[in-house]
Amino acid sequence: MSDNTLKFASPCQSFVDTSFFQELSRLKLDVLKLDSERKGLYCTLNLENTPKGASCAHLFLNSQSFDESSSQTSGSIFPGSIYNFNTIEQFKSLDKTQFIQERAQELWISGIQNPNEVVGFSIISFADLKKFKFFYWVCIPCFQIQDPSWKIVLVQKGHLHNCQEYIDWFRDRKDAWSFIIDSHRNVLEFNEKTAIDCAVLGIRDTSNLDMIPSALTKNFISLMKYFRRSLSSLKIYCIRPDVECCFWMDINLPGELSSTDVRIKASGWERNTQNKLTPRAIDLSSLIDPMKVADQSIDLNLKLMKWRIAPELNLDVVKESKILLLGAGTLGCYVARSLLAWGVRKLTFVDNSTVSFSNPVRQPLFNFDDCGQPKAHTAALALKKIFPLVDASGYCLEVPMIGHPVSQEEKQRSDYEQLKELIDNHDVIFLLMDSRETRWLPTVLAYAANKIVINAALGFDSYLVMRHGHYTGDDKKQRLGCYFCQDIVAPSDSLTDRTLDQMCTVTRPGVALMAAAQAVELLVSILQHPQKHSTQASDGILGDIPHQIRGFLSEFKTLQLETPAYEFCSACSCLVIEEFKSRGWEFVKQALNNYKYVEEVCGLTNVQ
Amino acid sequence: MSDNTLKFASPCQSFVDTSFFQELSRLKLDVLKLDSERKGLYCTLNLENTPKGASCAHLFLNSQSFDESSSQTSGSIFPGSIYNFNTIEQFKSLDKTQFIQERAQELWISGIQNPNEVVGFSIISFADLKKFKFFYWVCIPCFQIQDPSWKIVLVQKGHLHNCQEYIDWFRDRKDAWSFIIDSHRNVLEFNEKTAIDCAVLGIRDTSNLDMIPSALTKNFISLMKYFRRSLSSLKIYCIRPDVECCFWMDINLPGELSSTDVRIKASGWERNTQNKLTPRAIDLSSLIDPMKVADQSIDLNLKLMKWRIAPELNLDVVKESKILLLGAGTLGCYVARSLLAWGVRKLTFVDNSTVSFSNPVRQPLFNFDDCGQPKAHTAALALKKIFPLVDASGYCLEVPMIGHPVSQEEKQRSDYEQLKELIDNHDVIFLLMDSRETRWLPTVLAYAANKIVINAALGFDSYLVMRHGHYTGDDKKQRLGCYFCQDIVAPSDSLTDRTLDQMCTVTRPGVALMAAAQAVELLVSILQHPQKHSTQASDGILGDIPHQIRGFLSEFKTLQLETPAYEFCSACSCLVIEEFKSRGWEFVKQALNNYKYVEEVCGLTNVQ
Amino acid sequence: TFQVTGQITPEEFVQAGDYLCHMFPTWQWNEQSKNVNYRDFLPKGNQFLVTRKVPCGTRAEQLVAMDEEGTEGDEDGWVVESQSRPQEETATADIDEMLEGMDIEDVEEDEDIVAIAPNDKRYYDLYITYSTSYRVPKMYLVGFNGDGSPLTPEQMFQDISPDYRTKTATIEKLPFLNSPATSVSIHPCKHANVMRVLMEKVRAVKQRERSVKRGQGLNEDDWEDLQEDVDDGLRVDQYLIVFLKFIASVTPGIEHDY
Amino acid sequence: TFQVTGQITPEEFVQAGDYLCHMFPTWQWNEQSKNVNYRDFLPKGNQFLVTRKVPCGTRAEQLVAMDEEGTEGDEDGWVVESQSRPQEETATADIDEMLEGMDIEDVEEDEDIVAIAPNDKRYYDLYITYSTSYRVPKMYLVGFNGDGSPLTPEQMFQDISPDYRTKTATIEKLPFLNSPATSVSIHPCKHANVMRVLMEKVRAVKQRERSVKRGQGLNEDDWEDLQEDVDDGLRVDQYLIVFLKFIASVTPGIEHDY
Ligand SMILES: [Zn+2]
Ligand SMILES: [Zn+2]
Repeated sequence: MSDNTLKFASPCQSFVDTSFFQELSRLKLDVLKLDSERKGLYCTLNLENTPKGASCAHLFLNSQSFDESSSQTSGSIFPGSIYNFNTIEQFKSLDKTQFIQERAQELWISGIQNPNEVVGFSIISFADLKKFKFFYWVCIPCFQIQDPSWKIVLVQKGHLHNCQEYIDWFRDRKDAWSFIIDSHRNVLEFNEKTAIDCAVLGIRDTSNLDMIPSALTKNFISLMKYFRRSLSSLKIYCIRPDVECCFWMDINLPGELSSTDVRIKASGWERNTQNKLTPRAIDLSSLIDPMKVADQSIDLNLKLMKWRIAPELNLDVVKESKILLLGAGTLGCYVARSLLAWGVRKLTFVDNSTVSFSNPVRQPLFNFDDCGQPKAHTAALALKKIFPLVDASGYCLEVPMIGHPVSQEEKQRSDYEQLKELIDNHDVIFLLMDSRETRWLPTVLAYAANKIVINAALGFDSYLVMRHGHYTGDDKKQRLGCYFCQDIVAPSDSLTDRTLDQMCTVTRPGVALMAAAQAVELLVSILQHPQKHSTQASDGILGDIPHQIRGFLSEFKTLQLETPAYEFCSACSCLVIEEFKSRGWEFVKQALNNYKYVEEVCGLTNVQ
Repeated sequence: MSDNTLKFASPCQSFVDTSFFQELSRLKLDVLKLDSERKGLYCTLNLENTPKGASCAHLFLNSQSFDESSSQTSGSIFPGSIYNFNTIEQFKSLDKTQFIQERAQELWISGIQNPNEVVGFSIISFADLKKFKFFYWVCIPCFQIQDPSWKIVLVQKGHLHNCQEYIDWFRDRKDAWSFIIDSHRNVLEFNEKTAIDCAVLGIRDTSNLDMIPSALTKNFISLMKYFRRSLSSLKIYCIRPDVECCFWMDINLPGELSSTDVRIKASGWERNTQNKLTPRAIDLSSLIDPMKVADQSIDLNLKLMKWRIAPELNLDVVKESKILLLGAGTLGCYVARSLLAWGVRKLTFVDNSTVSFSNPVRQPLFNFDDCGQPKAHTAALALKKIFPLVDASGYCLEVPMIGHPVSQEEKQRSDYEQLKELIDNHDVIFLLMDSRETRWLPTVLAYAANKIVINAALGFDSYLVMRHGHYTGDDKKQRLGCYFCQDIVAPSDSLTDRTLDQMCTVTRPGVALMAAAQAVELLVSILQHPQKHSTQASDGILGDIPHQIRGFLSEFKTLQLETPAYEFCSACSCLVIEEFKSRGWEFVKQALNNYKYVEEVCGLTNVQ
Repeated sequence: TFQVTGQITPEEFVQAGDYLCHMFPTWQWNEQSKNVNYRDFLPKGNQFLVTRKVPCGTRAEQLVAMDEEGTEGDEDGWVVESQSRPQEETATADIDEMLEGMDIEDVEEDEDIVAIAPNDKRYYDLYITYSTSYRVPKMYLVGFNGDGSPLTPEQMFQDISPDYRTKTATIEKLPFLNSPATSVSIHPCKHANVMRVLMEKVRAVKQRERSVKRGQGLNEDDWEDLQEDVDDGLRVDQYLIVFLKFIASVTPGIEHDY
Repeated sequence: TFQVTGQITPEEFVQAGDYLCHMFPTWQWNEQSKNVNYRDFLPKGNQFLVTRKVPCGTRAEQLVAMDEEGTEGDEDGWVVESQSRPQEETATADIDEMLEGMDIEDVEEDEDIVAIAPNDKRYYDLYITYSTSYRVPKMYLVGFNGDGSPLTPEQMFQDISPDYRTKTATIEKLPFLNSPATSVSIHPCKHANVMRVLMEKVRAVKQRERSVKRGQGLNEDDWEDLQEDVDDGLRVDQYLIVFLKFIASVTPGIEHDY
């Protein structure tokens, strides 16, 4: 030891787990509120568990640290306090030097009464509960009497042998930090009285550095000097859990304390890994914000598919699709739920009806209490209750119907324009309405904007799910058909015998689930294909990509069909789409007023 | 007119619609609370709309009657009050005679100021808001001065001609009930001053009986006598909207009023259809209880199926089935929703897990806020939110698994016993768990109790839905197989490569909807068959009744399969069922501890 | 095209409504008030048709029971369901109990009031509005007891003929009024069909009449007959009259005013 | 049967846990406290195994980057995904800003404290519990920065080898503690498989060693070797040691203590 100034190790390192911050958030919200007074923390230092490579003991802070009654079975008691400030400004502007000085002074006062209470720690913190950001800083005040005439001088030190007795003594006393060996070799608790006959001062040492005592040692030496003002030398035992690591020191304590004015100088703010004295700041939003946890869990669940079964699956193309659901009834609700399960985040409902009493048992986004509410809006809210991060919205608007004459042009035109804008702003359009003539205008609009369209319709115990072909601008090119391609009349009257039962939604409940599931799976299959809906291919990485699926519940059977586009189709023929593109609302208005007009435009009139 | 005592008609009949009681309920709940003070009612009597056969005008009371600002465009103003009592006892014990006397006195006082205010009505009521029962009674006070010396004597009456002038006069004055024709033939408002020079007293007549005036006429005659105490005869015009019905009367009013003490005698409580003086009481629960309305709407929706498409459909057998769902995950949630749509009212979930963050997007009975809650219980609550009349409950219990040794016999035995009791108390058992070995014990229990069992299992893009055969007690008899009939080992280890992905529930989201829908539709088809699950038939009134349905989403395809029971089946062979029947828990325990034991019991050991 | 489809446009609805009010003045268009939920495609004064307190003397079951002896099923081929007698309303027993002793004995003051013969008539307010989904009129019934208190749905259902009762009668709140009185509505999903059939019958009857008349020589109706030939039997403004004939078969006890 | 299935029973888990603690004393069974969520099928003192503050000096990416030059895919045939560099955490920029100027300049009072060399080590608390669903051990990791503050999931994921990161690493709260610290867990659905493969390898290696030894003649390990022959290579109490070898490949940066 060339240098005779005694060096010390940091007394301990704090490790704060997420549960500590969660409990702090809870307390702040429910109990403390604007109270920034100190709050007790109940911790122990378990020196036996100090990892081999660590330089000092580890102080674990978790939710139990707030609980006075939490019994920690092992370790020595190390009390603390937290000062949680209300604003980041208070946290910043606090005079940190003065703060630790005050804490040290408090420990000093209580240490004079009971030297075991001369150690402890404090945390200052600020919790940003909205953003789950936490600012904190731990200090463990280590101090000595500030007296110009006084200092600690190391004389010598060495390994301590036969010290198991002292290790056991501490192990049996969770609250003891020091002892005195008197001139008769008795081991006694250290206090003002026992200090008088002191051969050795024994200290529980939290340092893990070879032969370097914890800085808390200074607290005890200062107390000893205070109790015995004229003491000039002292033998110290630094006791650690491992016999091999215990050591002794002889120190000199020159000078006599001036009796009245005892002042303390203190240090102990924790340094960061770069040895800087600076507070800690952490963003725990992804750890304790349940929304983010949900977000990640859902992602993981989907990613499991890529693990082995479908490694080429592109989940992002599904997740990023903006999807418009025309109709928020039985089909709309089930389709939306299936899309949510596939990770879709942007969903928009269009429906102009309200939830009726018979809806909730069949339409899985509505509850009894929603009866009377507008469907589109309510369905969007329901999606957010399922998964708050979904971007769902609802529009209460009536899709203009071909063959239903325009009675109020202003309103119907504005409905048309909103519909057009919605279709333009989404990637995929689901047609899930309950009448044939409602599907015509969206079909035309989606062709004009070249969007992916999935169409589903229900019968009593059968259903149709299909994807519309893409728009080429050339009827001679081969492409897939649309919902209307098989008809030689334009849609208009949907109330003939054949469809009456559909109108009353008289269907076996299972039909909607079947159709919705296959509509969504068909979309996902299409999205996986590099050419999307313009592909003529009938299979992809997930299997078949059929054009039409017809299901028959009475036989528990499904059929795949493929029909090419019909060159005189009332909805997807070039003549219709181009006429719409050039004339817009005027074209639509004429179609609404008279479906025969459309038959003329597309050439059906000549075919009939 | 042989009798010269003048007869009168009831002044009007009240018709109270449901909206009146709903508004009363709302007011009582939100505004009045315990206030039983009078509350104004704002009504008009529209004499022009009196139906031909009616004896008097109709007083319509609806929700708008409470609204002072509701503008009734036609009819004459007829003000009222409602006294809503807090208890049925107050309503009963009210002295009805004194009550109408007091109301009459009030009308008298205001009538002296303004004779148009001598008419009006009052309602006493009690609203039982819990049961939607309402008690009420309307009175329209008709009175005359009570004076021993005074009475009204009819002299003669006759049709009135050329009276359009007076009809028009009333039509222009909604608040006028009477006029005076003075000696110069001027038509003036009736009041104390104009009464002095009175040739004729004109009265708006609410009676619809030929030549019989409304009893309100007495109110005006009494006022006239009060204004002119010595008046001994009076000509009266009774004006009705139809010229043909107007008439005149000459009456004598003998006697002079004693100047100071004017007392009123009154009648006017409405009589019932049997001409009894008694309050009305109605039970509107089925009209305004939204729960009942929902109940009926849902029933109607289902009954529409019987209307034309499936008239033989037995909805009650579905509705009355008590259904146990083992597993409240993706399948359990979708199956429950489909059953609800079919009208099932008794649903019980069994599941021992809690809602995780990734569940809500796939499991349609859970919301984000349910994360951390027990699934079975939460699913049951969700069903009640959808339809409050459903009898849903949840049991958090672990289904004992074959080959998973008993580690705590007490707990596992109690789980077993609860499961057995649940199976015994339900009609249909759905097996919707996510591992093979969980299905074994419920399969055995359900065979022993001869219950209908529907089994569904998911793969990545495929699924199996099947019904278990029934138990005959004789393996030689032909019967359908169970889930385990194709295996030559007892279920035990479900974690081989083949099922790993199932364990992680790595499935395309659509698969669960497909399987759940078909599982429920298969059940409904079975229930329609007179022999239920013991039928070998493969079709019924709803179409096919397959034994097994295997679906492949990659090809959008389903297959029907039928496999007979295997005589050495580890779950449904007679040897196993009978062994279970005789040894109960001891048998189960041995099976849990070692699946090989079951292989021995059923004879698989010899076959392997 | 209403004769082919059985459907009418909103304009035709207004036209037919005007004709109905003209022919049967107990039917009126709605009053304009803030209590009406206006629908844009109909004029404010032509939102719905209403007739109030139409008497209903006999329950539908009784009428059907009588009918059934003569006929089997109705013309549309729908089988009339066997109908169990409506249960006595035991639910009202406790109400009656609570009211016990509340009668007022006849009082002297009342003796000059003309007594009305006791009866068990009921009264219905009938509303007709236009269904955009089905493009036909839709009927709502709001029923009252003879004493003016509202009927329960069970009671109202007694006045719907049994084959419609379980099939197309629905309890719902009057959608065109803000104050939500509860009604029984006739679901319009079959109306277009029925109207087509009925209109054809009317046409057939008229043609038969016409040919009979022609056989008898000309009379003063000739010009109208010729006109009707042009219209193929029926004018659209008569649509609602035919519709009410249909409704009369649904509610046989209600004494419709024609 | 653990060698065939790769699975163990709860009893075997306890047995293997005891052996682990014996061999590597940094691993300990849980303390019994009211903070533990006890599961009935395990003794109260054997609910989970824990080792605290295991240092982690290097991020998995760096290790993998180095590895990849030599190897292609790993032994189980899983393709190592191409891994983009983790983004710089720009989210912390605003935090840094808020902290600006809060450093305390070095103070005289601190000068007698021994300085620790700056480093960017991290520390992990590792927990092993028993998964009833999969009948295998399940591993949870709770990470800390060098300064003792908790790691975010993104940061913890940096210490999971890329091919497991997106596949089986899940963020969840420690289920066996009442105070819900957040951890990254390794989903155990593949463990049984992997363990089977690993145990077979160990057996193969041992057999090879044995045959080499036999060739060299008997030595003091002979009795144990004979014993191992009977057990077909591996005793169940060594199961967790092998399991940790597997985990070490999942978390290459964590300096496991063996
Ligand atoms: Zn087309
Ligand atoms: Zn079997």
